[in-house]
Amino acid sequence: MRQVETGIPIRLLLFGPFREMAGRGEMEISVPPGSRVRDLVDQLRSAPPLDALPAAVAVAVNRRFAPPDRDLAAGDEVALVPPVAGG
Amino acid sequence: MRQVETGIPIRLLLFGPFREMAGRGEMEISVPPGSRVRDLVDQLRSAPPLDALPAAVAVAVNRRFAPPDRDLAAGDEVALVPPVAGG
Amino acid sequence: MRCAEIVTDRISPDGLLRLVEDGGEGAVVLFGGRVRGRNEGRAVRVLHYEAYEAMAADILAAIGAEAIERCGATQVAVRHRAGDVHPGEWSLLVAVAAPRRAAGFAAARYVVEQVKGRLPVWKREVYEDGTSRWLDGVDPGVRSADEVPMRTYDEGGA
Amino acid sequence: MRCAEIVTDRISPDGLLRLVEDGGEGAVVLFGGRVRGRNEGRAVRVLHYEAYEAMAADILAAIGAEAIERCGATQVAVRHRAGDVHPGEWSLLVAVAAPRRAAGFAAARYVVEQVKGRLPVWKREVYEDGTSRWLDGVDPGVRSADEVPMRTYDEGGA
Repeated sequence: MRQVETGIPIRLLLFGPFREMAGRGEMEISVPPGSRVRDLVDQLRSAPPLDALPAAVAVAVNRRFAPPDRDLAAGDEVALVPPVAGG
Repeated sequence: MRQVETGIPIRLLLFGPFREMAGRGEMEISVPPGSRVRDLVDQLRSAPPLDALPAAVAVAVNRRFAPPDRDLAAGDEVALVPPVAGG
Repeated sequence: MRCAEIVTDRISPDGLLRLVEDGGEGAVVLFGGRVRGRNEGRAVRVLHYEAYEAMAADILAAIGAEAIERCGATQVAVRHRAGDVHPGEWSLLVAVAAPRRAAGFAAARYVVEQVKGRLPVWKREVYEDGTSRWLDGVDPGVRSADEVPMRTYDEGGA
Repeated sequence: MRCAEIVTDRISPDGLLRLVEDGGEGAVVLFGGRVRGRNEGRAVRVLHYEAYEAMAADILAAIGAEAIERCGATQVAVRHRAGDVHPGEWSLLVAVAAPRRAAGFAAARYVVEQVKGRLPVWKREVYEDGTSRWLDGVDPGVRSADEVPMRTYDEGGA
Protein backbone atom coordinates (compact mmCIF):
# COMPACT_ATOMS: atom_id res chain seq x y z
CA MET A 1 0.00 0.00 0.00
CA ARG A 2 2.85 2.35 0.75
CA GLN A 3 3.98 2.20 -2.85
CA VAL A 4 0.58 3.29 -4.06
CA GLU A 5 0.44 6.14 -1.56
CA THR A 6 3.82 7.47 -2.68
CA GLY A 7 3.41 6.50 -6.35
CA ILE A 8 3.57 9.18 -9.01
CA PRO A 9 0.28 9.60 -10.89
CA ILE A 10 0.71 9.68 -14.67
CA ARG A 11 -1.80 10.22 -17.42
CA LEU A 12 -1.00 7.69 -20.15
CA LEU A 13 -2.22 8.27 -23.71
CA LEU A 14 -2.31 5.56 -26.35
CA PHE A 15 -2.79 6.00 -30.08
CA GLY A 16 -3.40 3.97 -33.20
CA PRO A 17 -2.23 0.37 -32.92
CA PHE A 18 -1.19 0.88 -29.28
CA ARG A 19 -4.65 2.17 -28.42
CA GLU A 20 -6.17 -0.94 -29.97
CA MET A 21 -3.67 -3.15 -28.11
CA ALA A 22 -4.68 -1.55 -24.80
CA GLY A 23 -8.37 -1.47 -25.59
CA ARG A 24 -8.55 2.19 -24.67
CA GLY A 25 -6.82 5.49 -25.44
CA GLU A 26 -6.23 6.82 -21.98
CA MET A 27 -5.21 5.34 -18.61
CA GLU A 28 -4.45 6.83 -15.23
CA ILE A 29 -1.49 4.92 -13.82
CA SER A 30 1.00 5.20 -11.01
CA VAL A 31 4.76 4.70 -11.18
CA PRO A 32 7.28 4.45 -8.32
CA PRO A 33 9.11 7.63 -7.31
CA GLY A 34 12.29 8.12 -9.33
CA SER A 35 10.83 6.42 -12.38
CA ARG A 36 12.08 7.42 -15.77
CA VAL A 37 10.48 6.96 -19.18
CA ARG A 38 12.22 3.61 -19.68
CA ASP A 39 10.95 2.35 -16.31
CA LEU A 40 7.40 3.18 -17.25
CA VAL A 41 7.74 1.41 -20.59
CA ASP A 42 9.23 -1.66 -18.85
CA GLN A 43 6.39 -1.63 -16.33
CA LEU A 44 3.77 -1.49 -19.10
CA ARG A 45 5.49 -4.21 -21.06
CA SER A 46 5.62 -6.51 -18.01
CA ALA A 47 1.94 -7.43 -18.10
CA PRO A 48 -1.11 -7.40 -20.37
CA PRO A 49 -2.60 -5.59 -22.17
CA LEU A 50 0.63 -3.88 -23.36
CA ASP A 51 3.04 -6.81 -23.02
CA ALA A 52 3.38 -6.86 -26.80
CA LEU A 53 4.79 -3.32 -27.01
CA PRO A 54 7.80 -3.24 -29.34
CA ALA A 55 11.28 -3.15 -27.78
CA ALA A 56 11.89 0.41 -28.94
CA VAL A 57 8.91 2.68 -28.52
CA ALA A 58 8.86 6.43 -28.95
CA VAL A 59 7.48 8.30 -25.97
CA ALA A 60 6.27 11.87 -25.62
CA VAL A 61 6.10 13.57 -22.25
CA ASN A 62 3.83 16.58 -22.12
CA ARG A 63 3.56 16.61 -25.91
CA ARG A 64 7.28 16.50 -26.68
CA PHE A 65 9.35 13.50 -27.61
CA ALA A 66 11.38 12.43 -24.59
CA PRO A 67 14.48 10.24 -24.17
CA PRO A 68 14.39 7.00 -22.08
CA ASP A 69 16.21 8.67 -19.17
CA ARG A 70 13.69 11.47 -18.78
CA ASP A 71 12.42 11.68 -15.19
CA LEU A 72 8.69 11.45 -14.71
CA ALA A 73 6.79 13.85 -12.49
CA ALA A 74 3.32 13.77 -11.00
CA GLY A 75 0.69 14.78 -13.52
CA ASP A 76 2.85 14.20 -16.58
CA GLU A 77 0.98 13.42 -19.79
CA VAL A 78 2.86 10.50 -21.25
CA ALA A 79 2.04 9.24 -24.72
CA LEU A 80 3.22 6.04 -26.37
CA VAL A 81 3.83 6.99 -30.00
CA PRO A 82 3.61 4.22 -32.59
CA PRO A 83 5.50 4.68 -35.84
CA VAL A 84 3.91 7.76 -37.40
CA ALA A 85 2.18 7.92 -40.77
CA GLY A 86 1.32 11.53 -41.50
CA GLY A 87 0.74 12.97 -44.95
CA MET B 1 25.18 40.16 -109.34
CA ARG B 2 25.75 36.43 -109.78
CA GLN B 3 26.08 35.92 -106.04
CA VAL B 4 22.75 37.53 -105.38
CA GLU B 5 21.08 35.43 -108.07
CA THR B 6 22.39 32.18 -106.58
CA GLY B 7 22.17 33.27 -102.93
CA ILE B 8 20.06 31.30 -100.50
CA PRO B 9 17.13 33.30 -99.16
CA ILE B 10 16.80 33.14 -95.40
CA ARG B 11 14.22 34.58 -93.05
CA LEU B 12 16.08 36.03 -90.10
CA LEU B 13 14.27 36.60 -86.79
CA LEU B 14 15.64 38.79 -84.02
CA PHE B 15 14.44 38.97 -80.44
CA GLY B 16 14.91 41.05 -77.32
CA PRO B 17 18.24 42.86 -77.19
CA PHE B 18 19.19 41.60 -80.66
CA ARG B 19 15.96 42.96 -82.10
CA GLU B 20 16.74 46.33 -80.58
CA MET B 21 20.29 46.16 -81.90
CA ALA B 22 19.02 45.51 -85.43
CA GLY B 23 16.17 47.99 -85.18
CA ARG B 24 13.71 45.37 -86.35
CA GLY B 25 12.59 41.85 -85.56
CA GLU B 26 12.63 40.31 -89.00
CA MET B 27 14.87 40.52 -92.06
CA GLU B 28 14.94 38.74 -95.39
CA ILE B 29 18.58 38.07 -96.20
CA SER B 30 20.61 36.05 -98.64
CA VAL B 31 23.61 33.85 -97.90
CA PRO B 32 26.04 32.19 -100.35
CA PRO B 33 25.33 28.57 -101.28
CA GLY B 34 26.98 26.14 -98.86
CA SER B 35 26.64 28.54 -95.94
CA ARG B 36 26.35 27.11 -92.48
CA VAL B 37 25.00 28.70 -89.32
CA ARG B 38 28.44 29.99 -88.35
CA ASP B 39 28.89 31.62 -91.77
CA LEU B 40 25.62 33.46 -91.41
CA VAL B 41 26.57 34.72 -87.97
CA ASP B 42 29.99 35.85 -89.25
CA GLN B 43 28.30 37.63 -92.15
CA LEU B 44 25.90 39.44 -89.83
CA ARG B 45 28.68 40.39 -87.46
CA SER B 46 30.82 41.82 -90.27
CA ALA B 47 28.76 44.99 -90.67
CA PRO B 48 26.20 47.18 -88.88
CA PRO B 49 23.65 46.92 -87.44
CA LEU B 50 24.62 43.55 -85.94
CA ASP B 51 28.38 44.05 -85.72
CA ALA B 52 28.08 44.04 -81.91
CA LEU B 53 26.68 40.49 -81.75
CA PRO B 54 28.44 38.51 -79.04
CA ALA B 55 31.09 35.99 -80.06
CA ALA B 56 28.96 33.03 -79.06
CA VAL B 57 25.35 33.39 -80.07
CA ALA B 58 22.70 30.70 -79.88
CA VAL B 59 20.88 30.11 -83.15
CA ALA B 60 17.65 28.30 -83.91
CA VAL B 61 16.88 26.99 -87.38
CA ASN B 62 13.21 26.32 -88.02
CA ARG B 63 12.43 26.67 -84.32
CA ARG B 64 15.04 24.27 -83.01
CA PHE B 65 18.43 25.11 -81.60
CA ALA B 66 21.08 24.37 -84.21
CA PRO B 67 24.87 23.83 -84.04
CA PRO B 68 27.31 26.14 -85.88
CA ASP B 69 27.93 23.57 -88.60
CA ARG B 70 24.29 23.19 -89.53
CA ASP B 71 23.79 23.74 -93.28
CA LEU B 72 21.35 26.43 -94.29
CA ALA B 73 18.68 25.85 -96.91
CA ALA B 74 16.46 28.19 -98.89
CA GLY B 75 13.51 29.36 -96.84
CA ASP B 76 14.99 28.47 -93.46
CA GLU B 77 13.68 30.47 -90.55
CA VAL B 78 16.80 31.41 -88.63
CA ALA B 79 16.53 33.07 -85.22
CA LEU B 80 19.29 34.69 -83.23
CA VAL B 81 18.55 33.76 -79.63
CA PRO B 82 19.88 36.08 -76.91
CA PRO B 83 20.44 34.60 -73.46
CA VAL B 84 16.97 33.49 -72.37
CA ALA B 85 15.13 34.75 -69.31
CA GLY B 86 11.94 32.73 -68.92
CA GLY B 87 10.07 32.27 -65.67
CA MET C 1 3.80 31.21 -40.37
CA ARG C 2 0.34 31.75 -41.67
CA CYS C 3 -1.35 28.56 -40.56
CA ALA C 4 -0.53 25.17 -39.03
CA GLU C 5 -3.68 23.21 -38.40
CA ILE C 6 -5.04 19.73 -37.87
CA VAL C 7 -8.60 19.88 -39.16
CA THR C 8 -11.50 17.52 -39.66
CA ASP C 9 -13.16 19.54 -42.42
CA ARG C 10 -12.18 19.29 -46.05
CA ILE C 11 -9.19 21.38 -47.12
CA SER C 12 -8.48 23.04 -50.47
CA PRO C 13 -5.39 24.33 -52.29
CA ASP C 14 -7.08 27.68 -53.01
CA GLY C 15 -7.53 28.44 -49.37
CA LEU C 16 -3.94 27.69 -48.51
CA LEU C 17 -2.48 29.53 -51.50
CA ARG C 18 -4.36 32.68 -50.56
CA LEU C 19 -2.71 32.60 -47.13
CA VAL C 20 0.80 32.82 -48.53
CA GLU C 21 0.18 34.86 -51.68
CA ASP C 22 -0.31 38.26 -50.23
CA GLY C 23 3.32 38.96 -49.36
CA GLY C 24 4.18 39.52 -53.01
CA GLU C 25 7.06 37.04 -52.97
CA GLY C 26 8.48 35.84 -56.27
CA ALA C 27 7.99 32.12 -55.76
CA VAL C 28 5.12 30.06 -54.39
CA VAL C 29 5.20 26.28 -54.07
CA LEU C 30 2.24 24.14 -53.13
CA PHE C 31 2.23 20.47 -52.26
CA GLY C 32 -0.95 18.47 -52.03
CA GLY C 33 -1.22 14.88 -50.88
CA ARG C 34 -4.40 13.00 -51.60
CA VAL C 35 -6.00 9.75 -50.64
CA ARG C 36 -5.88 7.37 -53.55
CA GLY C 37 -8.75 5.14 -54.52
CA ARG C 38 -6.48 2.14 -54.80
CA ASN C 39 -3.50 1.12 -52.70
CA GLU C 40 -1.42 -1.97 -53.42
CA GLY C 41 -4.14 -3.29 -55.66
CA ARG C 42 -7.00 -2.91 -53.18
CA ALA C 43 -10.00 -0.60 -53.52
CA VAL C 44 -9.94 1.95 -50.70
CA ARG C 45 -13.21 3.16 -49.21
CA VAL C 46 -11.78 5.62 -46.71
CA LEU C 47 -8.57 6.47 -44.88
CA HIS C 48 -9.11 7.12 -41.20
CA TYR C 49 -6.57 9.51 -39.67
CA GLU C 50 -6.03 9.36 -35.95
CA ALA C 51 -3.98 12.20 -34.46
CA TYR C 52 -2.50 13.15 -31.11
CA GLU C 53 -4.03 16.47 -31.91
CA ALA C 54 -2.47 18.78 -29.32
CA MET C 55 1.03 17.49 -29.96
CA ALA C 56 0.51 17.35 -33.71
CA ALA C 57 -0.53 21.00 -33.78
CA ASP C 58 2.61 21.98 -31.86
CA ILE C 59 4.84 19.95 -34.16
CA LEU C 60 3.17 21.28 -37.29
CA ALA C 61 3.83 24.83 -36.10
CA ALA C 62 7.44 23.94 -35.27
CA ILE C 63 7.96 22.40 -38.71
CA GLY C 64 6.64 25.51 -40.39
CA ALA C 65 8.92 27.75 -38.34
CA GLU C 66 11.89 25.54 -39.18
CA ALA C 67 11.10 25.73 -42.89
CA ILE C 68 11.24 29.50 -42.66
CA GLU C 69 14.43 29.56 -40.62
CA ARG C 70 16.35 26.79 -42.38
CA CYS C 71 15.15 26.96 -45.96
CA GLY C 72 14.60 30.68 -46.40
CA ALA C 73 10.86 30.61 -46.97
CA THR C 74 8.94 33.72 -46.01
CA GLN C 75 5.48 32.26 -45.44
CA VAL C 76 4.37 28.74 -44.66
CA ALA C 77 0.83 27.45 -44.38
CA VAL C 78 0.08 23.80 -43.68
CA ARG C 79 -3.10 21.87 -43.01
CA HIS C 80 -3.45 18.18 -42.20
CA ARG C 81 -6.71 16.30 -42.06
CA ALA C 82 -7.87 14.19 -39.15
CA GLY C 83 -10.77 11.75 -39.13
CA ASP C 84 -12.22 10.10 -42.23
CA VAL C 85 -10.72 11.16 -45.54
CA HIS C 86 -12.16 9.73 -48.73
CA PRO C 87 -10.35 8.94 -51.98
CA GLY C 88 -9.74 12.10 -53.98
CA GLU C 89 -9.77 14.34 -50.91
CA TRP C 90 -6.64 16.18 -49.81
CA SER C 91 -5.08 14.82 -46.63
CA LEU C 92 -2.12 17.23 -46.50
CA LEU C 93 -1.64 20.65 -48.06
CA VAL C 94 1.51 22.73 -47.77
CA ALA C 95 1.93 26.19 -49.29
CA VAL C 96 5.06 28.27 -49.05
CA ALA C 97 6.14 31.63 -50.39
CA ALA C 98 9.79 32.51 -50.83
CA PRO C 99 11.87 35.14 -52.58
CA ARG C 100 13.46 32.48 -54.82
CA ARG C 101 12.35 29.21 -56.30
CA ALA C 102 15.06 27.09 -54.68
CA ALA C 103 14.04 28.24 -51.22
CA GLY C 104 10.40 27.65 -52.06
CA PHE C 105 10.97 24.10 -53.28
CA ALA C 106 13.29 23.29 -50.37
CA ALA C 107 10.84 24.63 -47.79
CA ALA C 108 7.83 22.81 -49.23
CA ARG C 109 9.79 19.58 -49.41
CA TYR C 110 11.10 20.06 -45.90
CA VAL C 111 7.61 20.45 -44.48
CA VAL C 112 6.31 17.39 -46.30
CA GLU C 113 9.22 15.18 -45.21
CA GLN C 114 9.02 16.35 -41.61
CA VAL C 115 5.26 15.78 -41.51
CA LYS C 116 5.80 12.23 -42.72
CA GLY C 117 8.68 11.69 -40.29
CA ARG C 118 7.50 13.12 -37.00
CA LEU C 119 3.86 14.22 -36.97
CA PRO C 120 1.99 12.04 -34.44
CA VAL C 121 -0.66 10.87 -36.86
CA TRP C 122 -1.68 7.33 -37.79
CA LYS C 123 -3.83 6.06 -40.59
CA ARG C 124 -6.08 3.09 -40.90
CA GLU C 125 -7.01 2.15 -44.42
CA VAL C 126 -10.53 0.81 -44.82
CA TYR C 127 -11.20 -1.22 -47.96
CA GLU C 128 -14.32 -1.70 -50.01
CA ASP C 129 -14.60 -5.27 -48.72
CA GLY C 130 -14.95 -3.95 -45.16
CA THR C 131 -11.53 -5.02 -43.91
CA SER C 132 -9.01 -2.48 -42.66
CA ARG C 133 -5.44 -2.16 -41.43
CA TRP C 134 -3.05 0.35 -39.94
CA LEU C 135 -0.60 1.53 -42.59
CA ASP C 136 3.08 1.14 -41.83
CA GLY C 137 4.63 4.16 -40.19
CA VAL C 138 8.03 5.64 -39.55
CA ASP C 139 9.69 5.51 -36.16
CA PRO C 140 9.84 9.13 -34.99
CA GLY C 141 12.73 8.12 -32.72
CA VAL C 142 13.20 8.84 -29.08
CA ARG C 143 14.72 12.24 -28.75
CA SER C 144 15.46 14.87 -26.18
CA ALA C 145 12.77 17.44 -25.90
CA ASP C 146 14.76 20.10 -27.69
CA GLU C 147 16.25 18.04 -30.41
CA VAL C 148 14.64 18.57 -33.73
CA PRO C 149 15.16 15.58 -35.95
CA MET C 150 16.66 16.32 -39.32
CA ARG C 151 15.90 13.97 -42.13
CA THR C 152 17.66 13.92 -45.41
CA TYR C 153 15.88 12.97 -48.55
CA ASP C 154 16.85 11.95 -51.98
CA GLU C 155 15.45 14.30 -54.56
CA GLY C 156 15.26 11.55 -57.13
CA GLY C 157 13.98 8.76 -54.91
CA ALA C 158 10.49 7.57 -54.20
CA MET D 1 0.55 16.55 -70.82
CA ARG D 2 -2.51 18.59 -70.07
CA CYS D 3 -1.40 22.01 -71.23
CA ALA D 4 1.71 23.84 -72.45
CA GLU D 5 0.88 27.40 -73.42
CA ILE D 6 2.34 30.83 -73.92
CA VAL D 7 -0.52 33.21 -73.17
CA THR D 8 -1.06 36.94 -72.95
CA ASP D 9 -4.04 36.73 -70.57
CA ARG D 10 -3.67 36.45 -66.82
CA ILE D 11 -3.10 32.96 -65.47
CA SER D 12 -4.20 31.44 -62.16
CA PRO D 13 -3.12 28.50 -59.98
CA ASP D 14 -6.70 27.23 -59.70
CA GLY D 15 -7.02 26.80 -63.41
CA LEU D 16 -3.81 24.85 -63.70
CA LEU D 17 -4.43 22.67 -60.65
CA ARG D 18 -7.77 21.61 -62.02
CA LEU D 19 -6.06 20.35 -65.16
CA VAL D 20 -3.87 17.87 -63.30
CA GLU D 21 -6.14 16.98 -60.37
CA ASP D 22 -8.62 14.74 -62.07
CA GLY D 23 -6.36 11.73 -62.44
CA GLY D 24 -6.62 10.94 -58.73
CA GLU D 25 -2.86 10.78 -58.23
CA GLY D 26 -1.53 10.90 -54.71
CA ALA D 27 0.75 13.92 -55.08
CA VAL D 28 0.27 17.30 -56.72
CA VAL D 29 2.95 19.98 -56.82
CA LEU D 30 2.39 23.52 -58.05
CA PHE D 31 5.01 26.16 -58.71
CA GLY D 32 4.10 29.77 -59.27
CA GLY D 33 6.52 32.51 -60.24
CA ARG D 34 5.38 36.10 -59.86
CA VAL D 35 6.58 39.51 -60.85
CA ARG D 36 7.86 41.32 -57.80
CA GLY D 37 7.15 44.96 -57.13
CA ARG D 38 10.80 45.64 -56.33
CA ASN D 39 13.93 44.24 -57.92
CA GLU D 40 17.40 45.13 -56.72
CA GLY D 41 16.00 48.06 -54.80
CA ARG D 42 14.06 49.59 -57.69
CA ALA D 43 10.29 49.95 -57.94
CA VAL D 44 9.03 47.90 -60.87
CA ARG D 45 6.07 49.15 -62.91
CA VAL D 46 5.79 46.24 -65.32
CA LEU D 47 7.78 43.35 -66.70
CA HIS D 48 7.49 43.03 -70.45
CA TYR D 49 7.91 39.48 -71.74
CA GLU D 50 8.95 39.02 -75.33
CA ALA D 51 8.74 35.47 -76.69
CA TYR D 52 9.64 33.60 -79.84
CA GLU D 53 6.17 32.23 -79.49
CA ALA D 54 6.10 29.36 -81.94
CA MET D 55 9.41 27.97 -80.75
CA ALA D 56 8.58 28.59 -77.10
CA ALA D 57 5.33 26.64 -77.39
CA ASP D 58 7.22 23.69 -78.92
CA ILE D 59 9.84 23.78 -76.19
CA LEU D 60 7.28 24.09 -73.42
CA ALA D 61 5.52 20.99 -74.71
CA ALA D 62 8.83 19.14 -74.96
CA ILE D 63 9.77 20.11 -71.40
CA GLY D 64 6.45 18.82 -70.10
CA ALA D 65 6.86 15.53 -71.93
CA GLU D 66 10.38 15.17 -70.56
CA ALA D 67 9.15 15.76 -67.00
CA ILE D 68 6.72 12.88 -67.44
CA GLU D 69 9.28 10.58 -69.00
CA ARG D 70 12.26 11.39 -66.83
CA CYS D 71 10.78 12.27 -63.46
CA GLY D 72 7.81 9.95 -63.32
CA ALA D 73 5.08 12.58 -63.28
CA THR D 74 1.73 11.54 -64.68
CA GLN D 75 0.31 14.92 -65.65
CA VAL D 76 2.01 18.22 -66.40
CA ALA D 77 0.38 21.57 -67.09
CA VAL D 78 2.43 24.69 -67.69
CA ARG D 79 1.54 28.23 -68.70
CA HIS D 80 3.91 31.13 -69.32
CA ARG D 81 2.85 34.71 -69.82
CA ALA D 82 3.86 36.90 -72.73
CA GLY D 83 3.45 40.66 -73.00
CA ASP D 84 3.08 43.03 -70.07
CA VAL D 85 2.95 41.38 -66.65
CA HIS D 86 2.42 43.59 -63.61
CA PRO D 87 3.78 43.12 -60.09
CA GLY D 88 1.80 40.49 -58.21
CA GLU D 89 0.72 38.70 -61.39
CA TRP D 90 1.88 35.18 -62.14
CA SER D 91 4.38 34.92 -64.97
CA LEU D 92 4.90 31.15 -64.83
CA LEU D 93 2.70 28.41 -63.43
CA VAL D 94 3.60 24.74 -63.38
CA ALA D 95 1.34 22.01 -62.00
CA VAL D 96 2.20 18.33 -61.93
CA ALA D 97 0.51 15.22 -60.63
CA ALA D 98 2.48 12.12 -59.71
CA PRO D 99 1.95 8.87 -57.84
CA ARG D 100 4.55 9.88 -55.25
CA ARG D 101 5.78 13.11 -53.74
CA ALA D 102 9.41 12.72 -54.84
CA ALA D 103 8.37 12.38 -58.47
CA GLY D 104 6.04 15.35 -58.13
CA PHE D 105 8.68 17.63 -56.67
CA ALA D 106 11.31 16.45 -59.15
CA ALA D 107 9.01 17.01 -62.12
CA ALA D 108 7.88 20.47 -61.03
CA ARG D 109 11.45 21.52 -60.38
CA TYR D 110 12.57 20.07 -63.70
CA VAL D 111 10.00 22.07 -65.62
CA VAL D 112 10.89 25.31 -63.83
CA GLU D 113 14.63 24.87 -64.36
CA GLN D 114 14.21 23.97 -68.02
CA VAL D 115 11.90 26.93 -68.61
CA LYS D 116 14.53 29.21 -67.14
CA GLY D 117 17.32 27.54 -69.08
CA ARG D 118 15.97 27.11 -72.60
CA LEU D 119 12.61 28.79 -73.20
CA PRO D 120 13.12 31.52 -75.83
CA VAL D 121 11.66 34.31 -73.75
CA TRP D 122 13.19 37.65 -72.78
CA LYS D 123 12.10 40.19 -70.23
CA ARG D 124 12.45 43.91 -70.08
CA GLU D 125 11.91 45.42 -66.66
CA VAL D 126 10.22 48.82 -66.70
CA TYR D 127 10.68 50.93 -63.59
CA GLU D 128 8.44 53.48 -61.97
CA ASP D 129 10.85 56.23 -63.06
CA GLY D 130 10.22 55.31 -66.69
CA THR D 131 13.60 53.71 -67.38
CA SER D 132 13.87 50.08 -68.41
CA ARG D 133 16.40 47.36 -69.13
CA TRP D 134 16.64 43.80 -70.39
CA LEU D 135 17.21 41.42 -67.52
CA ASP D 136 20.23 39.16 -67.71
CA GLY D 137 19.53 35.81 -69.27
CA VAL D 138 21.07 32.38 -69.53
CA ASP D 139 22.85 31.17 -72.63
CA PRO D 140 20.66 28.36 -73.99
CA GLY D 141 23.75 27.01 -75.72
CA VAL D 142 24.14 25.95 -79.30
CA ARG D 143 22.95 22.42 -79.64
CA SER D 144 22.11 19.87 -82.24
CA ALA D 145 18.46 19.79 -83.10
CA ASP D 146 17.82 16.57 -81.22
CA GLU D 147 19.89 17.20 -78.19
CA VAL D 148 17.88 18.04 -75.13
CA PRO D 149 19.97 19.98 -72.68
CA MET D 150 20.06 18.61 -69.18
CA ARG D 151 20.73 21.01 -66.38
CA THR D 152 21.55 20.02 -62.90
CA TYR D 153 20.51 22.14 -60.01
CA ASP D 154 21.39 22.44 -56.39
CA GLU D 155 18.38 21.90 -54.20
CA GLY D 156 19.78 24.19 -51.56
CA GLY D 157 21.05 26.96 -53.84
CA ALA D 158 19.48 30.18 -55.01
